[in-house]
Amino acid sequence: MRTLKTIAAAGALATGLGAAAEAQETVTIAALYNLTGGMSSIDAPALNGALLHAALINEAGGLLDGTVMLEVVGIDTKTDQQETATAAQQALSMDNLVAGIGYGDTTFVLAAAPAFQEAGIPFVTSGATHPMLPTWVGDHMFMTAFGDDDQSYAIADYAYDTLGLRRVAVWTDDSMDFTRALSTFFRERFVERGGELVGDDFFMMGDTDFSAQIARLQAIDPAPDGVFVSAIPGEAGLSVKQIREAGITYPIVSGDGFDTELVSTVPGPDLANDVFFSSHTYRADDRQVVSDFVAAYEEEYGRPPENAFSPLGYDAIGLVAEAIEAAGSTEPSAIRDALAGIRDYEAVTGMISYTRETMVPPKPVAIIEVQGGEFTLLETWFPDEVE
Amino acid sequence: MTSYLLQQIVNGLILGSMYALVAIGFSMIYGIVRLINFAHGDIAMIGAFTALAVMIVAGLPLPVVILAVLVVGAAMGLAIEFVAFRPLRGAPQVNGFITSLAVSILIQNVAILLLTAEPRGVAFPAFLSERIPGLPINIDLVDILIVVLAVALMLGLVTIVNRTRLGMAMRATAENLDVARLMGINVSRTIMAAFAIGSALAGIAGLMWSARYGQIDPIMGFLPGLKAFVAAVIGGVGSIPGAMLGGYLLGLAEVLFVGLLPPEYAGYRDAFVFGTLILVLLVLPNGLMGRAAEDRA
Amino acid sequence: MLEIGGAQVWRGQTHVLHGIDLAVAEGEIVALIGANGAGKTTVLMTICGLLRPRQGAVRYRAAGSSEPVDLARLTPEAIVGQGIALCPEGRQVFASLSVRENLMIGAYLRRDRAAIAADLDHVVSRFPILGERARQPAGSLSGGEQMMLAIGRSLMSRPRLLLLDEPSLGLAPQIVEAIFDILSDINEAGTTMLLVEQNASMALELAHRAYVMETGRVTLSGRAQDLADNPEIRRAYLGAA
Amino acid sequence: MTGTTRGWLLAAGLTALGAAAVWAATASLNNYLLTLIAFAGINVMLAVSLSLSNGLTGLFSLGHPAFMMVGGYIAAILTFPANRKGFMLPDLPEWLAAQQWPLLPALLVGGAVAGLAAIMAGFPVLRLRGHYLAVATLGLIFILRAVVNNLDGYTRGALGLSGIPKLTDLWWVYAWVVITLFVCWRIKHSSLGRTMMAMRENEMAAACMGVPLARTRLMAFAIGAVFAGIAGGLWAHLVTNLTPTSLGVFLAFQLVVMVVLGGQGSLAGAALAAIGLSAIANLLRPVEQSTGIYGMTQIVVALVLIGVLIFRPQGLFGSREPGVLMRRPESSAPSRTAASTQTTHLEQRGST
Repeated sequence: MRTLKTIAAAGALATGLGAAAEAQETVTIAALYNLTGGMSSIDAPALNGALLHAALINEAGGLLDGTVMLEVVGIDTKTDQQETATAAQQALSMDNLVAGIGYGDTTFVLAAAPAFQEAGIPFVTSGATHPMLPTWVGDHMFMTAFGDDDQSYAIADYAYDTLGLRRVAVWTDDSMDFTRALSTFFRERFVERGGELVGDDFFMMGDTDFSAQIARLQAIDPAPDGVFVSAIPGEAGLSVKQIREAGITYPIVSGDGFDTELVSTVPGPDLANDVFFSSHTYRADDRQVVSDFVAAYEEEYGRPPENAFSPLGYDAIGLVAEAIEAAGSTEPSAIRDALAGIRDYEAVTGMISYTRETMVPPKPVAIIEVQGGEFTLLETWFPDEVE
Repeated sequence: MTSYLLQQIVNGLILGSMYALVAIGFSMIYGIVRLINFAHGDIAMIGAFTALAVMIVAGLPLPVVILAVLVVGAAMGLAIEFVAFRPLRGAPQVNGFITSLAVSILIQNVAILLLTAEPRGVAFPAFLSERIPGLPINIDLVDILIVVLAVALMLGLVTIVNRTRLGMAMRATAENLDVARLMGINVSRTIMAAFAIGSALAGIAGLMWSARYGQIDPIMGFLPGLKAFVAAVIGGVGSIPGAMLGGYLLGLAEVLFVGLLPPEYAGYRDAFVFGTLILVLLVLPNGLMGRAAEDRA
Repeated sequence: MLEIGGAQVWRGQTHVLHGIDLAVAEGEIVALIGANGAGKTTVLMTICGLLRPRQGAVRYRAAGSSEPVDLARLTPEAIVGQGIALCPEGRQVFASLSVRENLMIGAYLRRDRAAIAADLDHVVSRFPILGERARQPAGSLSGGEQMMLAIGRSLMSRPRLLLLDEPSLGLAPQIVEAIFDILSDINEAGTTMLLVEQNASMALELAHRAYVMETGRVTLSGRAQDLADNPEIRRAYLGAA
Repeated sequence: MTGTTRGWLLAAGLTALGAAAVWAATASLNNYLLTLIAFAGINVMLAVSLSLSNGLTGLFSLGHPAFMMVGGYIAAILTFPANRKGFMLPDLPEWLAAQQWPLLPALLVGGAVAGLAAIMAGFPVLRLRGHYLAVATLGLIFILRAVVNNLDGYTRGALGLSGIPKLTDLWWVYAWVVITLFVCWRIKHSSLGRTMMAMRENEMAAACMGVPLARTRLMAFAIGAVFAGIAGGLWAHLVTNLTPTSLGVFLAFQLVVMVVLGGQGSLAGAALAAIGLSAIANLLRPVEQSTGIYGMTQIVVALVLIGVLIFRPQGLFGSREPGVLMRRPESSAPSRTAASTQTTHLEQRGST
């Protein structure tokens, strides 16, 4: 954290010194995240990723041939929607604001992004994945991640085709929109492919005890081939641990909520087996951008990225920077247009192009396997070509 | 179906053991100073992180871990009592309630600053998760240890409260603080003892939590704390046996609601739990084992 | 042994004692009589340290010491340690504790096990019913039995000065007789007493000296016998025509 | 007579002054500050209305967010654009789906339904006392959350209602703050208010004097809930997004904090505490952002709270209202007595 501050200060200093030589400006990107409260384990890593990327860009000389420096202002909205609405207005009152980024959860994006839309400032959500977001909010709303439909389809296809699962039970965190949407799309695709759903079960965010669901899972006769667990990182490791401890050995499949070390550390290497999930293409990926990102993150924070939300935060800044370069301007409207025109931006979490009518980027989806606590990239799934 | 039911009941008892340990502290402290200490759940969190530090980082064996958690929990309880609640004695009750909320927010946010909000996996020795062989249902060694340790601690507490001079002083103080002082009882010391014992038990509950679920984070104490408070109220706030009973009932109710309701209604679990709670209170307005309410908050 | 000088005491916002002067000598039974709300209980609470005078002093000479201590500076528990015990109004036994525990808690500050056991036997021999009911919760005793328990409990601290607040309140006349007889015995065994009573005739019969309080002030004092003969007292407190 | 006239003049003067301030604010301040002020105003409404039950009547309710949720969802469903209602909320009955109301009637209906909900919930729940009541009202939040979360077709479930028209502005908030303050003030200084305070001081004595306990309790609870419902409606049309977790336990705690900090039963105190707390939190915001120490705001607010309660245990104003606002010394006398008896009553069984 300290280094980041220094870099930011150095950037600001460079701005001040350079002002005499040529017109150099520092533009502000507001980063709205729940840094305290219930959502903080998802959002805090995303802000870390964002701050890191801005610092790296400034360190490398800024944007538009060194005339533009980035300043990312993180705003804590305390897992509280009133704070979110206030923070959005605070962000919009900032000088030199060019864009907003933020949030790993749709419901908070929906409390903040409409204000940006109204003010004509682009808002890039780093982690929210509801495929209707840009439709609901408007033309200033951009997504860094893929849509829940894509990631659910990817893992459903993999479960059906490669794992050969035919009868699957579905567990859903009933308290979150993200997890409910993920399950809905999974069910849809899995049945469409010819699979059978043999049980639906639910839990709530914050639950730690899945014994009742496990007992019900064990009571399904004949036993399913696998279980789809739609959870966020907080419950991912817990559910795997308890399912495996109960002696259930068939595959556990999920989406990017499982993209966390907790899936390995909570059950421990003996139990963290046969877990398959779809996620952003960065984990266990050997592309250069990925290894650079992971190395920089470890150097900065002294630990590997906590979960998929940190590279997504990193990429959200990347998208804004790319748009500034493409627009050749720091005008928010120009940046918005440039964002909409982004094609094949190589982000840490995969190629991003806004080609769909829904403005959900058709990103490749990584299928990751966990065996003995180790994460391996199995294959990369590409969404159906549209348009 | 019977083994299914049995499994649910066992699971409820394990969860209930942890609720009960936290609830006891609520009731002990309430019984003596008429204070609902909302920071109590956060002491469980501190217990869990103490376990992590002592066991994983320092690599010490389990008995040392348990001892360390007891000591740190008690010390936290004393510190909170000294800094936040002692200056408030004699003030309206609701002030204590608010102060304890403030302390809870303080602890959580300091913990987030120091430890980050990210949950951590805690790897306890693998033998703890060994399944007990030869049973029709699934029970791990750690589950047995949790229940046994919880019951042992509760028996120990009951012995302290019923058989020792300190326990007698605590009961007398809880019943009538002024007359207790007239007997020469040092009420301050009695209150400190209640905070220390209650907090040590909450710390152990946090340790158990991390041993069973293997994952801890700085705000993990809030929800179990809230539920343990509910458990203490069901039992009759102020009554130690009531808190134990309430803890087990709540643990069972939670697991059984999820286990016996059709999955479609699982989302209504909290509604059912709280609905039942309200019903229980309507029939027994002072909880299962509470005395007539003497105070208003 | 006890001397209160010019004590001004407030309870919350209310000024209750407007400068009280009162003394109790070693070996005496002193009665404090007066109507409801005259401030009698407040005097006892001030002695015990539950209330503190805003002005004035509460001096007490402990056993074997020549220097008096100011009780207003001590905590209630320290005052108990000085050898003062209060048997509170309405008995206030610990209802959920057993009879034996109630007695034992009276000896809370004492460490001399053998002597405590001896005193316990002594109290039980004085109140045999407490021995019979030793294991019962105190809340299950009758009013008279609870009064005996409360007196027994305060004796367990081996007080030199025993403060009694309305020991006759709510009890049947025969029981009051019995209790007052026992109080007289206890006094003869060497315990000084300050007795607050509404039942002025009983109190004046038992006491050596007495004070009469009205609205927070001492209005009369003297030998109990003289007061009992005082026509004004007779009319106001003894129900004589 | 003159006293009353003076009071009315003072009230009218203050209202006009406030209106001038609102006008000046809307003309000169940016949206951020306007939003802050609007939220502070909503919190004032909530704290003042909660002090009817928690402060004046001595009921310990944590249920305000539940009634906000009721009012907020009802109002939002009523104002929601009819053309989007059909596919977003498919289970709504035809006649309801076709409606698209302006804000005022929607707020009123929301408040009324919240009041009804409070009466229905209050019948059983208000028989409880102290912490038992606190837990039961806390339960109302969880019960309602579960219901809203699962009635997808009416509420859009966990996703929440988004795209609620942004109809709330500072004028709306100001008008409702004035109404709330006026109504609660009148209640406090009416026979109903005196009845409430009598109950708080000594329930049995109040019952002996013929106070209908159950009805008074229910009144305090329900009137508070009506304003909570309206405040919920204003909230929803300010944030433009309402989810089952938007209004929760933490808010309930915050509101109780405001009431206690203001002084139990002091309306002005509750209002000032509401404003003060938001002010502190938002003044610290830039510091937090420039240092990167997130969580500092909460830590500082918690410390301030502990400090205030230690050094001013009776809250900012006790049960009284600030002297300027009282019409005459005589008329303030009853409430002063109430304040003093309250201290004695609430005194914990003394330990020093």
